[in-house]
Amino acid sequence: MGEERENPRAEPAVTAELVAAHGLTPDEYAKIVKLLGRAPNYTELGVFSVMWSEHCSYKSSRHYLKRLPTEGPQVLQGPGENAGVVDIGDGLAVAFKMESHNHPSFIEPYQGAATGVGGILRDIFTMGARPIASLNSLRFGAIDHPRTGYLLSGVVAGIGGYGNCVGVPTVGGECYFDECYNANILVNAFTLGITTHKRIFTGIAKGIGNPVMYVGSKTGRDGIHGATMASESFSEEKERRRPTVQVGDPFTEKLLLEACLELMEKDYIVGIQDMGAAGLTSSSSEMAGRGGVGIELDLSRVPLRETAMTPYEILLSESQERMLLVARKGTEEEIRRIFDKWDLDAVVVGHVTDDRLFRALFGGTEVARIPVAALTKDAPVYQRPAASPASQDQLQHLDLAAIPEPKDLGVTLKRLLASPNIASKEWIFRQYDHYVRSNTVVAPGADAAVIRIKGTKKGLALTVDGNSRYCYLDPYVGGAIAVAEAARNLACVGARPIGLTDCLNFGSPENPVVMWQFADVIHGMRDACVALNVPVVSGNVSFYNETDGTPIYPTPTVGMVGVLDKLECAMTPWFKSAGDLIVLLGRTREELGGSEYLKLVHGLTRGTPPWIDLKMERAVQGCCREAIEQGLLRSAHDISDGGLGVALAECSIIGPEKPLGLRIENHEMIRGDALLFSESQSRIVVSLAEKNLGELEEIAARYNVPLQVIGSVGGSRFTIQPLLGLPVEELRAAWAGGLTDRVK
Amino acid sequence: MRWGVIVFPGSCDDQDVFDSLARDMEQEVDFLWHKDDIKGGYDCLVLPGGFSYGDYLRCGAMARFSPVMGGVIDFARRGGLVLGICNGFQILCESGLLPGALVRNAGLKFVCRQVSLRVEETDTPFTREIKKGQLLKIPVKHGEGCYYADAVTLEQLRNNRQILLRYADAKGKPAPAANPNGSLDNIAGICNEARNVFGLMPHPEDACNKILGSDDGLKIFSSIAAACARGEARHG
Amino acid sequence: MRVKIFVSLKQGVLDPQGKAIERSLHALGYSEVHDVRMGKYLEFGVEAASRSAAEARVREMCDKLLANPVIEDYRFEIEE
Amino acid sequence: MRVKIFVSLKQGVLDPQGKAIERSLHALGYSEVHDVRMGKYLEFGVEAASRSAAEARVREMCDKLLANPVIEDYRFEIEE
Ligand SMILES: Nc1ncnc2c1ncn2[C@@H]1O[C@H](COP(=O)(O)OP(=O)(O)O)[C@@H](O)[C@H]1O
Ligand SMILES: [Mg+2]
Repeated sequence: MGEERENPRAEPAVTAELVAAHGLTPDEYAKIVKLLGRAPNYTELGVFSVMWSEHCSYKSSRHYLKRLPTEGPQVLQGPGENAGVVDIGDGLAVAFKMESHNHPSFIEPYQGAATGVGGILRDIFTMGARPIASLNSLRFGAIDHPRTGYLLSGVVAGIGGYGNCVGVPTVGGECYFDECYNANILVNAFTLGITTHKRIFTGIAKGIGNPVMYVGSKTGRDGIHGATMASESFSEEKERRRPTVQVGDPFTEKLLLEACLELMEKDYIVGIQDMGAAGLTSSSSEMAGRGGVGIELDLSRVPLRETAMTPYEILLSESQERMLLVARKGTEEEIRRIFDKWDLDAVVVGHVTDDRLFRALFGGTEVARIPVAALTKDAPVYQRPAASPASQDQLQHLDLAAIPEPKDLGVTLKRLLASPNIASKEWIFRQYDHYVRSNTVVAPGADAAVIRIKGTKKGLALTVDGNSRYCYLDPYVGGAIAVAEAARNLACVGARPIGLTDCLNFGSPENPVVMWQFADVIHGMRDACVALNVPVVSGNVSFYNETDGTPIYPTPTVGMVGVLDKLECAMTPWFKSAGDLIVLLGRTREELGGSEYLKLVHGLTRGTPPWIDLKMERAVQGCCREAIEQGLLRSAHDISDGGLGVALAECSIIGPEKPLGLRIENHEMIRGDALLFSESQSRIVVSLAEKNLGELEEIAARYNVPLQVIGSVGGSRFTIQPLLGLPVEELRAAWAGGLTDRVK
Repeated sequence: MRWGVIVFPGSCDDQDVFDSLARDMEQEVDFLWHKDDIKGGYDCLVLPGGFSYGDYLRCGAMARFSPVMGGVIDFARRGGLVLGICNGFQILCESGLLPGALVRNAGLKFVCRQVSLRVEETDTPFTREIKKGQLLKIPVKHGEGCYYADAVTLEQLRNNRQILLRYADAKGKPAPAANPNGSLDNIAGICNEARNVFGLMPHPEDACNKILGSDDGLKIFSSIAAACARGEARHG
Repeated sequence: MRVKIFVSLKQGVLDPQGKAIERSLHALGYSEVHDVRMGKYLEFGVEAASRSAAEARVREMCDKLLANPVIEDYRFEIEE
Repeated sequence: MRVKIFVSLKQGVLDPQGKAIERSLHALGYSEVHDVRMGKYLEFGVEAASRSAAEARVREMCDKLLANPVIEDYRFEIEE
């Protein structure tokens, strides 16, 4: 029983300024008044401002997101919940999702990234799934930008510091550097959890009279909606009320994780949701919205960490490591006992009502009374103006004839391998525990990570990909390639895609160019999802990513999950033995537009990105996967950033053993830099024993996939006739030091 | 034989140890909750890796005071076999069952990678099935695994041959380059004078199956099993 | 001159370490302890023409590198 | 009463954090800095009958939990 509390502070009058300070437009405010039939008080204004924010309401993106395919026989839970859930057979299911934590990570890289990981972990175990693997997708400014080293170190340490402590392995990710992120880095965190079909929970409130329980950490003034700052003036104790950066407590998260999973063994829970953005407000109103019921909260019962907190602050606090659950009446004691075992608070803070109202009391007085629908389904939806910029044609114009070929392509290859976008990411993933839970079969360093599922013969493959340069030059193609590359990475380890999640990182939706980019990226993603038969089961949109006033490149990142029916077939990208043949699946064209080569060597980000023929993409992936399942291959590596030259070099040098050279004698007759560095899509380079070539050719023919034997593995030199030849050790050194030596 | 795996609230590798013992070695294993006393007879107690109490203040500093530790200490005093892995090693040092301390990695960063370990002594229950000088491929993953002890203690460790594992290069040399955390003398694992308590930073449970890249971790677990099979009495 | 710098988390910023330490102190029977806050303690020697000169430099170091103004406060002492 | 505890690494125990900070300070041009040592700083409130009673309790807490004698030294101040 919470003690009666007085609202410690007189609430300010709701003025036009205060409304604006809460990021609500005059029209939106008018809509609020209409929905309420009266003016909102200060607390209600705060509630509306967070629930109608882009982040919670998806008001600018919802219209377009509807276009993504979300169905499939394997999909047990599509978008709309805390995470998507997909069937993987044997009565098992996986829940996964990706979340962005871009702005907090720029302000305080360690805590921003750490709490990003904490949030995505909660999204997963909220569903009843035990998190077993994480990925992260990172974008930083130019490697030599003064802040980049500090931000990179902090973000990576934060991701590791949190994930390692909770005991979830970080098995992969990606990391790119470009000026367009100088003042707006991207930190997208992905987590996958495993559960059974019988044990899937959702964020729904049902059963009139059922108790609403608050579990986990106490509430402080963490990350309270920036609006409070804007409305500081009326506050006495200013200093103490300044919204603070959220600090993560991974140990409490671990306790919360174990306590929730233990509780979920019982059938005490009706619905459960983590308190993420807009904390108590969004979790309670969203759960009520899904259940078509009302919720009454007594804020004076909420466990507090700080003194003199107002209803406004309690409702809007974003303190970490908290969950809200609706329990079956009568199970409160059992639930409290379980949380007590883990030294966590579990408090009844309200109950489910039949009036479809979101009501908050504080010390007996009602401080908020809002129809739940007004906060959820009746929130504004915009179809914002979208228009491609006049400059786009200019941007796409690239005259190859005017691009001089480098004299020494060997030197150029080394430069590319040393580019932080291509170089070894070991400096990053060494700081992540990628072994815990003892499932990691293919660790970071391959095209996709592979983990085993104990007690089955199966494996899971995970990857995250996205090339924002392509999206900038052609949003449609870039969106399609993001999905295609992720699926290709899965094919290269022998996995069949079962679903994807995404983070859509864009500039301001109020900018028509950004909305055009957004619409086209989604269009491209949709076509690729359909062609490759991969449903979107969850995702996240992050708008307002601007750097020095100009939007970042449109940056969709795609996290994709696949299944290997025979774990022992899991394939890796590096060469295994001298004498093996090297075979190229797919065809190389003169496509240097948007390539890493064009940017690094010629300082250009222009042209059209490589074209993608989704039928061919599907065929190449199918061919590779079947060859792997038949056990014909010794290695398979997808060709992406840096093209064929870089992919071949990686096959030679990225393995755990010492590098293996190669000799390439047979290839397309196009200009040398295009042959080596063109980023033509739908290509995979494989190696195999000569005796298996016939069978591979037979499979390729069946899939209608162009196949070319281009050379063979062996020796200590890396030779591509007649273009270049150098010691493979030199390539390895360039690749190994490219990032590591520059962050020291 | 019967194994007990201690579960602290922030243990992360408890399930991994359990699985490698129960699945890969078909052993009899129980979890032992940190708030309970140890009941029943056990042949070996394992303190698994993780972040027992968040590893705030110092790794293992708070775990040492959890109720179960009294039982662990008695068990060890009675000659029972105690294995501390990573955070478990840190807890054993904090609670005085092993000498020295584990401090922040010299590189200041968490380090997760495969290392090769040279087995230095084989006259212990933990290494008896392994050849002296043999190399084991087992991963490390820790932020504070740099072993420290004062000169006198270090001398005693050497004289009593308590250093069981050293980080070594591919050729088996304990070279500085092979040292992932700056440990004195490349120390990866030590035992107590009575040779029944063993702490190591690497994670044998993550190297118990070829599919995971190595099964060298089994050699340590099966040494313990063999020692117990040889009828060293239960200590319960 | 010797410099001693104390960096601690700002008022209101969650301090998981302090929280955990307080919990175990209570568990050990030291229930008289409250509001534990954990911070960093730096000590170093510095050459400077005058105490005030040193102060100015040290303040700079704190703002630039030693403390993160977003979540941390600092204070320091200088002994001749 | 308010208690302030300073825990620092024993002389001889190497202090990579202190070294790293010294390096960055030098890189930033603060070459006058030397012998940087990094330690922990704890602050809390405590109830006690007398100052000396408090001192005895705090010393106990340090010996038991807050400092590890193998690697660390500590000192503390108590303010009424
Ligand atoms: N931020 C990161 N965290 C963890 N692993 C990473 C990260 N960035 C890159 N990696 C790993 O480095 C390897 C190379 O990454 P990448 O070049 O993106 O591969 P690909 O181009 O095949 O997708 C992958 O195994 C990836 O998992
Ligand atoms: Mg990639």
